[in-house]
Amino acid sequence: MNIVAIGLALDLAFGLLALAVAVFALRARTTYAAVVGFVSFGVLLALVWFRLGAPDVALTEAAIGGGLTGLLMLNASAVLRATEAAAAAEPRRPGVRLVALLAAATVAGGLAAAVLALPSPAPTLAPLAVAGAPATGLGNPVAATLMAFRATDTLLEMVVLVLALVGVWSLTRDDLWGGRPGRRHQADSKGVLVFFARLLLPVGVVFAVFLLFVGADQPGGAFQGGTVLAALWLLAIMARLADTPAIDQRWLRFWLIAGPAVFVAVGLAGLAFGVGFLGYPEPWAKPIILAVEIVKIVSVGVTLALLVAGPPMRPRGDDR
Amino acid sequence: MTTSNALLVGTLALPLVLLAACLWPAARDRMLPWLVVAPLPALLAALGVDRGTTVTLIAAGSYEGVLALDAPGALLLGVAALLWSAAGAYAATYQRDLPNRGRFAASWLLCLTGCLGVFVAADMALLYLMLASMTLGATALVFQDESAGARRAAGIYLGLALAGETLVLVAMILLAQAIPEGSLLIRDAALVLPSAAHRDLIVVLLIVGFGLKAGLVPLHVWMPLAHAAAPMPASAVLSGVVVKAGIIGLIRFLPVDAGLADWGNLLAIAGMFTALYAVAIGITQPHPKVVLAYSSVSQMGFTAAVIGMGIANLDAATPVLAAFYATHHILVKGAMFLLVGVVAATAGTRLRGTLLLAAVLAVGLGGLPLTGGAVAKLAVKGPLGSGWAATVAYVSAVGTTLLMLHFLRRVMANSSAEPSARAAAGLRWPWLVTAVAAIVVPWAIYLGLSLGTVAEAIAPKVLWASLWPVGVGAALAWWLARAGDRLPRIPPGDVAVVIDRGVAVGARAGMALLRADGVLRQWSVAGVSLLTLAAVFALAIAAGR
Amino acid sequence: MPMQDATTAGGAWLVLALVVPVAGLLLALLLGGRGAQRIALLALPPGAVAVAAVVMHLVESGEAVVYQLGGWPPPLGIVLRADGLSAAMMAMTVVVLAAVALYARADFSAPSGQLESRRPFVFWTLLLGVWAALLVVFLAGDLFTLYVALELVAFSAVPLVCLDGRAETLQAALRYLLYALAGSVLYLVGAVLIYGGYGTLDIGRLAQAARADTVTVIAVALMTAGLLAKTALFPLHLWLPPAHAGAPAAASALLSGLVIKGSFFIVIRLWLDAFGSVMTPAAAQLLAALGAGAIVVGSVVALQQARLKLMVAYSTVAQIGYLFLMFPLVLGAASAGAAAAAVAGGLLQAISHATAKAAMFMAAGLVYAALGHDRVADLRGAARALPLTIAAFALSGIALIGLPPAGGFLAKWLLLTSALESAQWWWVVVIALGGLLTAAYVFLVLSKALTTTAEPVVITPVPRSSEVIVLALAIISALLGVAALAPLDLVLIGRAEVMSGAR
Amino acid sequence: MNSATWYGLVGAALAGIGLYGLIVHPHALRKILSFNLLGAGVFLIAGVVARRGAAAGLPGDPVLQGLVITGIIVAFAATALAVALLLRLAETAHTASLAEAALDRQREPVAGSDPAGGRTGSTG
Repeated sequence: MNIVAIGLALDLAFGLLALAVAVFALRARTTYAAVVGFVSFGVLLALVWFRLGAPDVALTEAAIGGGLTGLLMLNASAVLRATEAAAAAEPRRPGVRLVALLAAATVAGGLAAAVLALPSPAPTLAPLAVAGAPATGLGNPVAATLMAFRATDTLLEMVVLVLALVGVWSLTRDDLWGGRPGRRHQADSKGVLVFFARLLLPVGVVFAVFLLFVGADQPGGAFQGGTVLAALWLLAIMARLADTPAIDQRWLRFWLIAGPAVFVAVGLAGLAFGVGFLGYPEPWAKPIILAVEIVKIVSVGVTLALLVAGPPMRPRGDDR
Repeated sequence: MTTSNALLVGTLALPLVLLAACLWPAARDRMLPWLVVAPLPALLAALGVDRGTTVTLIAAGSYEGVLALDAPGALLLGVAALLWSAAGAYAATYQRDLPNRGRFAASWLLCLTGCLGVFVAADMALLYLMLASMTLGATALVFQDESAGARRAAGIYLGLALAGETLVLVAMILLAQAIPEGSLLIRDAALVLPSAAHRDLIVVLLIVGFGLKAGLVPLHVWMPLAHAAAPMPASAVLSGVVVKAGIIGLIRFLPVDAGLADWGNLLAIAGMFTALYAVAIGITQPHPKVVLAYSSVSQMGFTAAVIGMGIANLDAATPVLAAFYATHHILVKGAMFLLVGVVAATAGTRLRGTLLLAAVLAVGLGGLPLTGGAVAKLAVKGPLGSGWAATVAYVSAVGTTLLMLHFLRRVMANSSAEPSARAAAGLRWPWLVTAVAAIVVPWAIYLGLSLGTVAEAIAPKVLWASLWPVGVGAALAWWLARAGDRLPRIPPGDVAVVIDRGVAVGARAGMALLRADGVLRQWSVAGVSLLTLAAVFALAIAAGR
Repeated sequence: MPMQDATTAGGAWLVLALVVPVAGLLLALLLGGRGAQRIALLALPPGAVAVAAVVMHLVESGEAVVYQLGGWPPPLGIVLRADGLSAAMMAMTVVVLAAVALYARADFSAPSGQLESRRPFVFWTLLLGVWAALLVVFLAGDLFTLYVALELVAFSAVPLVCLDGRAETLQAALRYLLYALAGSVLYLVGAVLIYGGYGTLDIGRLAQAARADTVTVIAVALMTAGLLAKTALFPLHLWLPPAHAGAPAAASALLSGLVIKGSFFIVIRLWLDAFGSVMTPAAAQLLAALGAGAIVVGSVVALQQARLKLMVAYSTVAQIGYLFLMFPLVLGAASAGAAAAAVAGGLLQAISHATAKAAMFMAAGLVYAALGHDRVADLRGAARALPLTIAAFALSGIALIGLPPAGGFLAKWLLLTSALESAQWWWVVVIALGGLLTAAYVFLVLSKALTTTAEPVVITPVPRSSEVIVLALAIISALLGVAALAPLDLVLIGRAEVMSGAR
Repeated sequence: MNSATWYGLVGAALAGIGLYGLIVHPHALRKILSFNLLGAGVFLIAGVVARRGAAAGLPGDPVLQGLVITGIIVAFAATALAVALLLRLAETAHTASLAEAALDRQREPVAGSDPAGGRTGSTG
């Protein structure tokens, strides 16, 4: 058996497994089971991304798709347990299900047909990206895409994150505005979680910083690093080593906007100095980008963590 | 800017300024006395501005908004302004103590602006704007007393008027496409009509659209409802002037020399049918205002028939003559509506002189010799020709006399029960001025424009031709007074019941749509719709080539 | 002729027009408290200046204004691009935003003192969010940037729905969010497939390269369906009525006036610009048929609503339908002139609806605040109590019906011209019918509100300034037809090349 | 069939599964989860398109990979907002259903309450 065949068999297995887990997550009786299924699906998918030659995406998928999304859903499924009975008691309406199945299958079929009909040789921007990357000083063309070629998309995406957080906060009860997100966690201060947290925190921070700096030339970057930071912070909160901050703290607001704000500032500076909005003067490109990334990693970490933590549920004085 | 131009612009500007002043509550409440002034620039313009004067109001991009005065427009504008002014004076007393007089004044001014604007607008966009403001103002006037009946009348009026305007709009756009230089002038539109791509369709749209404004059967249903529901002075201008928008539209857009003889005959048939039909329904009506409204339907039918026959007979004088006929109707009908209010406020015993004058006017509409009506009828003999239309015109004169005498009888029954009651001077004077004008002004125009001579008008043959239908009509009226109770009761608006039935059917269909909306908005249904649409779009894009 | 994608004169103004709301949003978040409101109001003048500068450059050069971001030309980089359509939409957005912001001062003024409170903070931040998001929609020249813009729009809009935290509005917001997300995923997968087919997402390049192969057809169909879901075009309107009717009035004005125009605008980009040559008359007829369905069902259901705000929301469902009538008229146009008329008419319809509907929702909000309810049947005396507000409602109603001199009339004129020229009679009937149905529900409300009561209605006083602002916006919408006459050609600037690629 | 195409088909199937769940599942959290399956399928298709564009010594088209990263983060933000909305809905109305009727079933009758949305909302 040669290496190609092994790879193909592996792909076949990954794909089938991913589908099976997805069907399980769809059909599981309890929401909790479905969410557990979804988390394992995320891990599986990260492997698939490696197989597709996209380690940057694999890291993002593992950290966000599996990790943070899973955490969010687990949390929610616990809170929503009481509502499940009513949902399960809804009438089945087999006719609607059949029509929905047909419609979904039609769209899936259309997508499959489109995938099969993609032109060969495939059009690609890879050569252009490789040619353009040196001007940015970045060795990783994915990072160059995010920070230079399509930096505006990235800026807008950070604005999306901030807006989503405002949206989450908008669901606060009026009397709790300015309070602390999330319920009080009941972790035992001597428990396993605390142990893990103490162990993981320093390692994790180093890993996040590593992801940030390596991201310039290797897979990684501020988004992945920020996600790790967010996960660590959330872990510390769950272990009661830290608490969520009150949402009207000035420092918190500062770090929330720091990432996109630095981006805007760099962009405007570029405009003023004649290299254009979000353009970088060639010798300075890499240092500027790295500086933006450093601010961004904190911003992304804080924003992602607060997105998971949810709207304030305790007054600010409630600091345990 | 010359005085002529200033007067023409002032025709619209003064009512608009007063209307804008209505934004302030204090001004609004004090606006009633100004209604008499608002139409005066129009009156002066009609008297003093040279025919053919044009003023460009707006020039933006490729569009030019133009005002102009032609002969038929000037006739209608001047006489309309006279009635608007008199009715405005009447309203100043009639509406004085009502709590919502401010709103009345604003609606009045809006309707007035649009109504006068229709006579001077020279391009299609401006004409449409004027038609729309007239419609909105008139709707508000009809709704003025806020009763259930007024609400129904206003709703039906608004719906039909907007529908009519939409038809006119489509015709206008088709005409605009046929004009090579992209001009929107009505004059150019009328020129290209004979050669336009969809000529017959345009003519149908115009006849139906303007016919609706003028109340051609069966598009007349709104008139008995609306003219009965509005306050007295408003009814006077609605029934007297506002319906003339249809007439001026037909005159301007359907040139007599466009080779539309068949369409002219058809319009004449529709008009004559309307003229007779409205009499038949009108004599069954007990309410004097409804009777008057049917009389307006009948008269507008007759006027349309004149225009139609003019087109059929290629009579170049038709526009001016038809407009002249219409001016007489403006004054008589205005006076009659004002009369209803005067009678209602006066004891029966004090009405003798008033009723005598009213009788002269009423029978004048049927063509009583020496009245304004007689010269009006004489003037349109040319376009009517000597064929069937001339014959039917006699029948129509008989019917008009009958209907107006029926009206007089009904209005007398409405006099005040209080023996000492006397209408306020603010009501009597406007009525008197309008009534006298209805006799004098047609003569003045007849002679001033040299439409004919005194000798022609008093030739024995002419006198006899106009006298005998009046006599027959009077005899029939005598019969009607004795046998009238045996006539069937027909609800005002006659075929309007069809509309009510349509509304009921529509309501059921509406409920069905409401339920369908509820189903479509279910999450799972909407989800399936989304995916189905994606698939259908793929098919439509793939298969359509 | 390849499309212009190098930076043109005035291109930097595009960046500034975009940076103003983005920076405002960030600052508002940082300062919080009263700062959010101040910043939102302070950002409006510079934002308006930037938009005006773009318009001036556009008119001066007669060509699209382009800015190449970071100096990276497409397909690797992305451009901001303003043609006449974008410029007109941006100008409209700033005007409506200004009116809503001034109006909302009364409802969402932050309490004095240090403490921040939820509703003002969220409202003003998201107002800036809507602004930023729409500018990205109008300026982006790239299908993926448009995807991010779509999400920006959704995330700014959804929380506005449930600002008051009632269960109905929370559910409406969740329905809106999930349905919009489904729509944007369909859009995204379409964009991905397009990338797979062409190796670029730049609209100008796609316009040149577009071909009707399997990938393109499927991708465009999915993107279209997704965008329609976000625009709430019938029958995909499930989320709109409760969301727009349940939100506070100022938020409803943003949602109904502006937000839905975002995804609609992307439909234009997709159907007329990027893939104009791929779209078939059949598909365009289908799109407009949905619009016709929206007009009929939306209007008829609006007629039967007992509550004013729901009626106005269903009116939006109906008016959205009008926006889609332009597509068969453009794609099936007999001449370039007819196509241009249809584009101008469709755009003017969008602008006219934005101003009129924003005014109408704010008027409805004032009615609710004053009377304590918005039951249509119990509106007697409202005109006496709130003359300016009811006048504003009437004027915006006139604009919706499409009577002159409102912008809606000119839009109708242009659409009818185009329909008649290409002999698509059925759309003439739809347009005419829609106007009458609109008149019916506007009349229903006004005839109630204008009815006098024996006793004056007892009302909670509303700020006179709010009434005046609503009336001013309504007057703008009712006079838009005159104002739009001169710059009518503006909307066609910079489109010749795209449209010629489409043909 | 190479592995990229295979994963493309898997992505299409995942999208179908997600769409089905999004439409029929009565519990809103399961709809959100289904949305994530749908998203994963779409991103996977993007990954396949990127993989097919492998060139210039890169294992895939880096531009599209960058777009996918952006997309994943946006999808996460959407999920967070949806979950927060759902939790607030459940807290307020004790239901996790998107059916408008579900609210009526859960609501305790409150005398004189006016459920219409007004100009100013009450406190939440």
